[in-house]
Amino acid sequence: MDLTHSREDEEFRAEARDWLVANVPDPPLPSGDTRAGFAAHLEWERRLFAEGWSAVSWPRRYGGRDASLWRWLIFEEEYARAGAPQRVTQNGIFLLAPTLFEFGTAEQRDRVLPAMAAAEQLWCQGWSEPGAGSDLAAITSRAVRDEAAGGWRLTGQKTWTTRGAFCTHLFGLFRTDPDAPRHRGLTYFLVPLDAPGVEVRGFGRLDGDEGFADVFLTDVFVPDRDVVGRPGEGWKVAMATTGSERGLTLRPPGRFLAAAERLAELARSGPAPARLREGVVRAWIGARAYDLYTLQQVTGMLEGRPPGAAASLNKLWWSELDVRLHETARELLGPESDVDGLWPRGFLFSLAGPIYAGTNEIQRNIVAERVLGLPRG
Amino acid sequence: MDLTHSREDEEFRAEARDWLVANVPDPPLPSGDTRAGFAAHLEWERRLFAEGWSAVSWPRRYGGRDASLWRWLIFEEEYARAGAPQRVTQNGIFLLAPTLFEFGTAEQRDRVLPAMAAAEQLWCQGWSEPGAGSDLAAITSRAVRDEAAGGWRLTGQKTWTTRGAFCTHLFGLFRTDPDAPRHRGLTYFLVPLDAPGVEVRGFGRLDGDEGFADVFLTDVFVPDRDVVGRPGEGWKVAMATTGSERGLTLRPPGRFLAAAERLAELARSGPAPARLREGVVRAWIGARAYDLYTLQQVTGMLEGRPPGAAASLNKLWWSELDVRLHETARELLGPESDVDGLWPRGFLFSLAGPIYAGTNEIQRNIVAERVLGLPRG
Amino acid sequence: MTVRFALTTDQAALRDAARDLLATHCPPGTVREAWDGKPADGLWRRLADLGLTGAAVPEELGGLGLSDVEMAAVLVEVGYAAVPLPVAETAAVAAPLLAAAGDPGGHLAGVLGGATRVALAGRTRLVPYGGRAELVLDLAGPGLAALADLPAEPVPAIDGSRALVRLAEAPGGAFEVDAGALALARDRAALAVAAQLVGLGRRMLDLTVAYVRERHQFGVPVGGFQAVKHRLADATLEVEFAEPAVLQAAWAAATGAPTRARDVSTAYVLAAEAAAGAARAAIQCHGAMGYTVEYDLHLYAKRAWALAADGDGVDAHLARVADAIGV
Amino acid sequence: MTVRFALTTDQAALRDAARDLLATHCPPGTVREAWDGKPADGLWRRLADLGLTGAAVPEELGGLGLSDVEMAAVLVEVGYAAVPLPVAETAAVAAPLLAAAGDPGGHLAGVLGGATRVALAGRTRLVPYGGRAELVLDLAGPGLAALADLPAEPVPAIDGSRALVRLAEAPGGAFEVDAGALALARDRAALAVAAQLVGLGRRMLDLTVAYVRERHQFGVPVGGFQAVKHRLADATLEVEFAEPAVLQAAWAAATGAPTRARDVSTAYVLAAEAAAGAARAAIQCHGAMGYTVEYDLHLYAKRAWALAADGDGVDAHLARVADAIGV
Repeated sequence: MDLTHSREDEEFRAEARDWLVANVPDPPLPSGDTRAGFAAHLEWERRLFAEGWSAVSWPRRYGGRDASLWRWLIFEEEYARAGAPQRVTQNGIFLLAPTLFEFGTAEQRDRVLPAMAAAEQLWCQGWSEPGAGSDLAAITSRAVRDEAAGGWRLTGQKTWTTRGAFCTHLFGLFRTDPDAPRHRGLTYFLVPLDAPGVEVRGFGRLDGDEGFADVFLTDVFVPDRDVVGRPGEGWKVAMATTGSERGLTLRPPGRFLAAAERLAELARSGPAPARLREGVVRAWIGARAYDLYTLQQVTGMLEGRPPGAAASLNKLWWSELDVRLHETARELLGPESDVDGLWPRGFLFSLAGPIYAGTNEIQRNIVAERVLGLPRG
Repeated sequence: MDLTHSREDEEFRAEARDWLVANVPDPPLPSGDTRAGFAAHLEWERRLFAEGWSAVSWPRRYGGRDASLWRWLIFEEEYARAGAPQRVTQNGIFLLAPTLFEFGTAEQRDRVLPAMAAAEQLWCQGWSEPGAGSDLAAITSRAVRDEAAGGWRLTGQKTWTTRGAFCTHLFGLFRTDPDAPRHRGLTYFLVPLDAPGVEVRGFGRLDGDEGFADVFLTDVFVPDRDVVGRPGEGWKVAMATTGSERGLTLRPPGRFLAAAERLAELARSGPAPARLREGVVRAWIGARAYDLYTLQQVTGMLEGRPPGAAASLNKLWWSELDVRLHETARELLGPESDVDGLWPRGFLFSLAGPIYAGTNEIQRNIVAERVLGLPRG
Repeated sequence: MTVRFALTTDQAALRDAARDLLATHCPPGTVREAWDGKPADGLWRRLADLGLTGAAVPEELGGLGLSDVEMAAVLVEVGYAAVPLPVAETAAVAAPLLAAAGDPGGHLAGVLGGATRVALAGRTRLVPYGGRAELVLDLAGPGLAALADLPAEPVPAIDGSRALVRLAEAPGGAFEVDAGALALARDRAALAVAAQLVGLGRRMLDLTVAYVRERHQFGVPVGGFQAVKHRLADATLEVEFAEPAVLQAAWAAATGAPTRARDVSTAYVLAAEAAAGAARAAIQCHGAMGYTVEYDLHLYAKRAWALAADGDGVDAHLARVADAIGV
Repeated sequence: MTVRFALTTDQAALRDAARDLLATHCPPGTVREAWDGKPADGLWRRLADLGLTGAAVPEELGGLGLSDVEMAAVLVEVGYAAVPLPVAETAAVAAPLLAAAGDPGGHLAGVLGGATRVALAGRTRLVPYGGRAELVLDLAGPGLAALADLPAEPVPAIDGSRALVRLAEAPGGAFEVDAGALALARDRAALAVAAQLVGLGRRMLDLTVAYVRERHQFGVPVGGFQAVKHRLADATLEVEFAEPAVLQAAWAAATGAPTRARDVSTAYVLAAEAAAGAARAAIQCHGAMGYTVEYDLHLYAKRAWALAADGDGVDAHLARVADAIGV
C-alpha cells in the first residue's frame, strides 16, 4: 500500500501542468457539440497532438508518450484541473482505439491511430438504432457480403450519434448474419462518412447543442480491411469497447475532483444554506471516493486482476455523483440557473450520464447478476 | 373546499381530549407485544371500552359511538397526541371488523364485534405462512370439508402472527379447493385459538418484543358459522381486509403528526445540527402531507368515489415517512440511540412498515399497474 | 358545515374549462413557437376572454371574485400545459394585489381587459416573461415597483419559452403598498409556482407512461420492467401527495388563516421536489429519447426547472416551516 | 517506488488469518452467546495469541509493529464477524496510544498479553463493552483518563452483545497525554468504526444475497425481481466504494499525512452511510424473515447501528471535511 507517486511521475505532472496552464484557451471554448465550437476544438486538438498530449498512454509510434496508467490518470487530473476543453476526439481515442489495440490488425492501427491522434480522422460511434437503445443486440442495420468487390454493403439507420454531424468516420455494429441468434451474426465495421450512400442529419439535444445525429446508410460499400475482429464476432469486440466506455477510460476521476472543487468555489462565492454546503461536501467526498476506487482498480489491472463488472460499479458511481453535483450547483445558482451557461449546461449534460453507455438500470442488472450472482429474473 | 371542522365535531374533539388527558397511563405502559405488557394493555382496552372509546366509528349496538369518519380521524389525532397506548386490539378492530361489516353475517357481527370491542375476544391475523409472505396466494394451509359435523377441519402453519401468543382468536385464509387456481379455492375462517389441535409458539422480533408467533393447526374443527363470506371466495374477502390494512384504517395521520411533534421536541431538547433539523422539518411536512391527502381521500369516500389503489399510495407514504422520521430521531439521540427505549424501539418497529401488509415493492407494482396502467411485466 | 376537501362543482367546472381550452390551444407546438419568439397573443386573448385575468379580482372591481383555491386548481392546468405566458403572475398575483392596493398606477383595467400582462422581477433582476409583458412588478419590498419601460436585455435561457430578460438597473419608482398585502402577494407567487409544478409533474409522468408502454426493448415494453415501474410509482406518489398540500395552502391564503406562511411553504417544498423527481424519472425512463429536443419532454422539464429556480428556493421555504414549528 | 493501492502479501496474510480464525471461532452463535452475557473469553484468547492485541505496538515494546493499514484490513473482518469484544478499542486505539504515551499507569503489558481489555467511554458516559473490559479510557480530552473500577451500571441495549454500561460519574483521575497523540487516537477510533462498518455491510449483503437466491415467491427466487436486484446492487456499490476510502485513511494515519482528519472523516461518512444503507436493504429484501431475531441478520444490523451511534456522528465528520475543503 503506497499512495505516493514516484518522483518521475510527479515531474511528468509538473510538465503537463505547466504546459496546460500556458496553453489552455481563456476564455473557454464554446461547446464542441455545436458546429462553430467544433472547429475551435479541432484547433485545440491539433495543438495537443503537436505537443504530444493528445493520447499520452499510446505508444510513441502512434503519437503517444508511452505513459503508464498512473501517468494517464495524472494527465487527466491536470487536464480537468486546468479547465481544458472537452475532448471532441474522445469517442475515437477512448473507445475505438482500445478496441483496435485489442482486436485490430497492425494495418488498421497504423492507418487509423496516428490520424485519430492528430484529429484528422474524427470518429463517432454507431451503436444505437431507433429500435436498439439499451437493447443493443436488437440491431437491425445490416451488412451484405459483396464477394466480388471484397467487402460488404451496409444499409440501415444509426441514431443518437454524438457529434455525428461533425465527424469524418463512424465505427459500429451491423448484422451480417440475419439467421444467427441476437448476439451472434453482428460484425464491427469502420465506415468513412463521406462514402457514397451515407447521409448524416444532425438534431438537437437537451442541453441545447446540436450534437446528435441520425446516420442513414444505403448500400454503403466497406472493404474487408475495415472489419475489426472477425465477421460475426462484432458483439464480443463491441462489448470490450463498451467496457471502456463505462469504466475508467471515459470518465477519469480527475474530472470529478475538478468539478467538486469548482462547486466549492461556487459555494464560497456567496451565501449558501447549510443544506447546499452539505451537498458540496458530499460531492467532494463522492469524487474522492471515485478517485480512490480507481486507484485500487488500476493497481488490480496492472497486477493482472481483471476489473470484471467493476466497470458497471464505476459507471453507476460517477454518473449519479455527477447529477447530484450539478443539482447542488443549480440550487446554489438560484434564479441564475435558468441562464444559459457552463453550470446549467453541465446539469443537463449530467442527466445523460445515467442513460448513455448502457443505462444505469442495465448496469444494476450487471452488478446484481455478475457480482452478486443473482438470477437473471 | 372547507377545512374547518363543524362545531359539533370540535366539541367531540374536546370531549375526547379531556378524557384522554385524564386517563392516559403515565408513565407509558410497557410494550403490548410482550406478555407482561399485554396484560397492562388489556386493562387499558377495557377502560376504553367502558367509556365508549374503543371503536368510536362503530354502531352503538356493537359498542361504538356511530362516529363519522371525520370524528374517527379526530379521535385518532387526539389519541396519538395524548401519547395513549398502542392498541393491542387493532388487528381485530381495524382489520377483521371492517371485513365483518362488509362480508359477515348478522350473527357473526353480533357474536364477534361486542366481544372484540370489549377486548374479550383478542384477534390476530393468520395470513402469512412459511412459503407465503408477499405471495399471499401461495397459501397451503388447508381446510377439508367435514359434512357430517357441519364444518371444516383445518391443518397447516401460519407464521409471523403479531401478538399471536397473547390472543384468543385468529382470522385467516385456508385452502378449501386444492384443485382451483391459486387465487381461487381459498376460504376465510374464524378460529378460536383454544380449539383442540391448535398450538401457538411465540418467537422474537427485531425490536426485542416477543410479539410474533407460529400457529400450528392439526385437524382443527371449525363450524360453518365461522366461515366469513362464501367458501372459495376467501381471496376477495381477504383483499378487502388487506385494503384496510394498507389504507386509512391502520395508520391514521394523527399518529404521524404526533410523532413529528415529538421529534421536534427531541430536536429542541439539545443542540441539533442543521441536517437533522432539516430532517425534523421534512418529517413534519411529510406527516402534514399525509394528513391532507387523507382528508381528500375521506371526502372522496364519503362522496362515493372509491379510493382504488390510493391505499397503496397511502401505505408507501406513511411507511417510508415513518422510517425517515425515526432515522432522524436515532441520529439526534447519538450514543443514546443504542439504549433500549421508546425512540430506538420505534425505529426498529418502523422498519417493519415497508414490509408488512404487503411489501412496498408489491405496493409499487400495484401503483404502476392499477394507477398508471403499466404492463404486468 | 363540516370538512370537505374537494373542489366545488363550480370550481371544478372552471378548472375543466381551463383544461379544455389549454388542451386545444396550448399543445406542445404552442410552447415550441414561444421558444422561437412567437408571443402566443392568441392564447392570451382566449384566457382573458375566459375571464382568467380578473378571476381573483372582486366582482365590484370588475373581476370574477374567485378565490386562491380556484386559481390554484387552474394553475395546475397552466403548469400541465406549460403555458408560455405570465398567467400566474398576472392573474393570481398582480391582479388581486393591484385591486387590494387601490390600483396604484391605474393598471387594473388593462390587466382585467387582457391588454396588460404582468411579469415579476426576480432576485437578480432576471424577469421571466419580461419580453412578453407590459408591466413588471418587484415584490421584494419594502415597496412595490412598477418597472414598465425600464431598459432590459434578453437573456439566453435554458427554458427558452419564457422571453427571459435582465433589467439593466435596480428597480426604482416604488410606490408604497401595505406590507401585509405584499407578503400575501409573495406567498401567492410561491403558491402559483407550486401549483404549476404539480401540473408539470403530472404532464411529465403522463408523457413517460405513454412512452414506456409503447417503447419495446428486449422484446417487451420498457414499462414492464420493475425498475421503470417502481421509479414511476415513486414519482407518482410524490406528485399525488403534493397536490392536496397546494390546495390546502390556497385555502389558507383565501381564508386568511394564520398558518398561511407555513402552509404555502409546505406546499412549495412538496411540489418543488415532486416536480424535480418527476423530471428526473421521466428523462431516465425515456432513455436517449428524453435527451432529444425534437421530443416534447424537454419543454416541460425545462419549465419545471426554471419555475423552481425563480423564487427563494426550497431552503427558504424549509426555513419558514422550521420557524413555524419551532425547530 | 510508485503508487500501489493494495495490501502487501504480508498484510493480506494477516487479514486472511484473522478472517479464517473468526469464521471458525466467531460464528453467529458466538455473538448470540454474548447477548446472553457470556464473555467470549476463549475468542479473546485466540485473538491475543494471534498477536492482535499488540499488533499496532512497536516491536521494541513487544508488539508486532504493524501499521494502521493492517489494522484496518483486520477490523473489516472483525466487523464482518461482529466480534462481541473490544478488539478495535484495545488493539487499534488503546495499545498504540499507551505505547506512544510511555505506558502511563503501566497497563501496556496487560494489554499485550491479552489480560487487559480496553473499552472507550462515549459522549454520554455510555461505555460499549464496559462490562467486558478491565480498563476504560476517555479520549474526550484534554487529558486521558483511566477509569478502571469506576462504578457503572449495565444498560439494556438495542445491540445486546456489547455489555453496554453507563458510568455513574464523570471521568476523573486524568493523566496528561500529548494533544496530538489524543487526536490521533480519536481518529483511529473513528477509522476503526468505519472499517468495521464496511465489514458489517458486506456481511449483511452476503446474508441477503444467499437468502434471496433461495427464497421463492410467485414461483421464482425473490432475487430475480429487478427491485431486489437493483436495491442490492446499489447497496453493494456503496460498500465497495467505502472500502478504498477506509484503507486510504488508514494509510494517511500510518504515514502522518497532513490530510489525516479529512481522510478519516471522508472514510467515516462513506462507511457509515454504506452500512446504514446495507442494513436497510438487507432487512427489506428479507421481508418478514429480516424482522425475526431467530434469524442472524439482526445481530449484524444492530451492531452496525450501535457502532455508528458510538462516536460523534456523520455531521461532525461532514463538518471536518467541510473545514478541510473550505466550504
